[in-house]
Amino acid sequence: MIEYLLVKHSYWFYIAMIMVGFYGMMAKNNLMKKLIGMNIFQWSIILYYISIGSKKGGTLPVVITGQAARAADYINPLPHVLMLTAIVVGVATTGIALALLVILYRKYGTLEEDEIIKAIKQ
Amino acid sequence: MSPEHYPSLIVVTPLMMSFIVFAAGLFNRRICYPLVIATLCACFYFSVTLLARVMQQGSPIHYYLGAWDPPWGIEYVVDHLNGLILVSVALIALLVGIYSRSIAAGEFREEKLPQFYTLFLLQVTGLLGMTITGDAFNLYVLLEIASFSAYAIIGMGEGAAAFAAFRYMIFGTIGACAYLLGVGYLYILTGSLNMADLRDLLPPLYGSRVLMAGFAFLMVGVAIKMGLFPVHPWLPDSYTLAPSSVSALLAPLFTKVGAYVLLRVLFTIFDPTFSVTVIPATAVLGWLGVAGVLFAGVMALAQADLKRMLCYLIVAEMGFIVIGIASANRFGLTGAVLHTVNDMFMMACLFTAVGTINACAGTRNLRDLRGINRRLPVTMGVFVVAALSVIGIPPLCGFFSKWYLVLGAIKAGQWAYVAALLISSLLSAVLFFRVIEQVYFAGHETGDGSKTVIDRIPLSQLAPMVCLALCIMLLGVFSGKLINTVIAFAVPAAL
Amino acid sequence: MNRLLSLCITVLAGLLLLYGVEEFPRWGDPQQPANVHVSPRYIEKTLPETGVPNAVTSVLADYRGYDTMFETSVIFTAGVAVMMLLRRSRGKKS
Amino acid sequence: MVRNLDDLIVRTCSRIMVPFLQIYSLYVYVHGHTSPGGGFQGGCIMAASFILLAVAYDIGEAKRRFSERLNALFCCLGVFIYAGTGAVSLIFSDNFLDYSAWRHILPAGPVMARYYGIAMIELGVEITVMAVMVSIFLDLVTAGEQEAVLERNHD
Repeated sequence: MIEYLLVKHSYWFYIAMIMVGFYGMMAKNNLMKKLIGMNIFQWSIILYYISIGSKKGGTLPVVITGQAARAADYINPLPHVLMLTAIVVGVATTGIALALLVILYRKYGTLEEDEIIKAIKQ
Repeated sequence: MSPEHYPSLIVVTPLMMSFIVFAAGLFNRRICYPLVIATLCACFYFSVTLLARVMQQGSPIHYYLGAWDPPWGIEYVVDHLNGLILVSVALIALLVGIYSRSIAAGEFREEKLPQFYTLFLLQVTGLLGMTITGDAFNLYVLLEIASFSAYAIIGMGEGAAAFAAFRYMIFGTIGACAYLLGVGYLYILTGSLNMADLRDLLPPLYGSRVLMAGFAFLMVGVAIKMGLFPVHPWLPDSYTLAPSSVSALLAPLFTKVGAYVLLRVLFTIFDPTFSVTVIPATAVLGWLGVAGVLFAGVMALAQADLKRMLCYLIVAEMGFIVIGIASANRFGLTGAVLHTVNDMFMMACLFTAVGTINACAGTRNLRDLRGINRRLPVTMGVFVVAALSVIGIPPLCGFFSKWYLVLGAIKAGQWAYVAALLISSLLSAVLFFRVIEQVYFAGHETGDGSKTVIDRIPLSQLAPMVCLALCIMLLGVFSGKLINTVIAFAVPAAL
Repeated sequence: MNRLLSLCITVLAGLLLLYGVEEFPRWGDPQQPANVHVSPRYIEKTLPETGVPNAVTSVLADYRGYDTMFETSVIFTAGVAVMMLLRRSRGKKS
Repeated sequence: MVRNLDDLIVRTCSRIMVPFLQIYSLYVYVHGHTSPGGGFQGGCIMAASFILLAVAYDIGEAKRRFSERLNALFCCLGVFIYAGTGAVSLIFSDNFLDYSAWRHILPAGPVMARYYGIAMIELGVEITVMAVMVSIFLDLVTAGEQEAVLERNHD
């Protein structure tokens, strides 16, 4: 049982993170907390991809010059590349979301979702 | 440059021009608009050439970016299906681009205009790129470009637009992340990101639990982005409050390109046998479509705001497309593809008309619009043409796609689909005749200038609207030819 | 109500994830498909084909350089978006 | 929203650190070919140096060294370098982003042309990331009213 848990430990963490982020994104009333949940959600997916890329016995994928590289010696670079893109997307999302929050705060003086909805309905 | 590079140029041109427009806007704001129009014209030319070449050679065009072979590098594929979508997207983007000039000038402060046009071009880049790409991860990146520009432009809208944009962003991020997770699940199983390669690698793995979960995530992600029924709540708010200059671009195109991505996932990444029989995905989608069509039809009836009504109509139209896909036979899919194209034009037409009405009358409330036909006869005429097409009056294009959808549903033996399609047509008939009655026949209002009204609208608004209405008629008249020459090859052969 | 619904959806999503993880390859398995199908070429050919020893850089900027171009465009989009949403200039209403 | 922090130690330390940060950023960019690093990381560090200036001094100090229009130009210059590097291959009727087309321009074989092409696009990434990060930071921290904040600090 313990071995079963350990073999995939990285994946358990990512599931836990995804659930935390998802719940925060949906249930929290404060928009800033929603945004934090959104970030956790995105980062959990990054953790998942990075876990795919790992390889037991592999080192970081910088090939030593002067000898033929064997694929088994280096970890898989592709997920890292994909996640660099995903990180950038995460940064960009956060930037735009913060800008929207600034506008909302300027307009309604609060970041609580129910208060904003009440103010909109009036 | 030789035509073999058009697949990359069609995406790279608007991308590079968006930087140039942004830089030029720092020095001279007047130059932005002509640059944008020139770019969109170029895109339209590229797309038409591409479709013509695909039709001529009868097989897909492949383009390897960076000259790396597909599973390792990124590949662009143009076949009959996305060639058709590319032409429609590029044409509507061009017409809406022309249309946006005078509307945007009234909606944004002057110093924002270069930024607006930059985001407009980036939006077009994202949509065209999503359509043309043959790589699952590349699609995610382009989806995000299109989404980001949409969030920003919607956030600039009226009233509570910033809040609507934030909610859209939350939903959109869940959707994009679910899609990314789905791609990750496919990647861990196969080690590939290329759609064609995935299609070859996946069949032995059908039945794997990872694949099921991955498929579910892909479906959820795409459904959110296309505004399918249970996950649509972001759609009415954000598209209603978006600036009129761009809601005509966003509302028809983004959702339809989402529908196209759904088709790609169901029938290109996965084999039809998987989507239809191994997982009854199409059955689930079909019932969601039925529920969506009925729900959105009723909701649309309850709206007093003309634009919000159209937004619910979009949700209903997405239901139509999904019903066509769910029928999973040649008729149904032909109907779905044809309806995707038709609906782009119908919705673009309706949204541009409503944008002009809003700009002229200062309101979109149905009750305040009576007699508007006397001030805006052509705009209302265009509106009526599009409305009749949505209802499904024969010579217009909406009729033919609905005809194929109904045929497909009958052939699939799903009478609930047929009933939903017919009831929805009835609902939209009620909906639009209510509008037409309100505008044309509900009493006389003496045009005493109590409201500030422009009696003549600029040609840059009028011409695109009339073009769109003409497109609706032409698509109707030539729909048989379109089906025989293009869509017949776009439908997966296995069905 | 909202919280209960969110909790239900979260738990459902979690169950779906657990359902999938069940059949994942072991963590760090050198023989898992992700490590044997496409990626070996990136490691073995990066030096002869691109001259760059760092496989991450060669994949990022060359093999999948097109993704990275759009990644950079995403950053640019975000910059323009924040500018458009927030920036107000002097002379106008502030 | 933005207060002036008048602290000699903070100001002196950050002034000393800024050039090191910038050199380090260039190091990270140049060594992206042979060690972990690259344009994005380097750009973030470069942006951090400007943000440090803005935090330790005031927004005006950062903007005097890096004006708004220049920043906006840099934003699009970076991506333009990237896309332009790719578009050059179209002129030699190679596929888009095929850096080996640079062999017609640079004195290098197709493999080394790719090497230099990668260096060029990483430079583009670095420039854009740096400019956009600074721009987003300044916009957010002043809530978009850069001019107003500047005037207030000036008084």
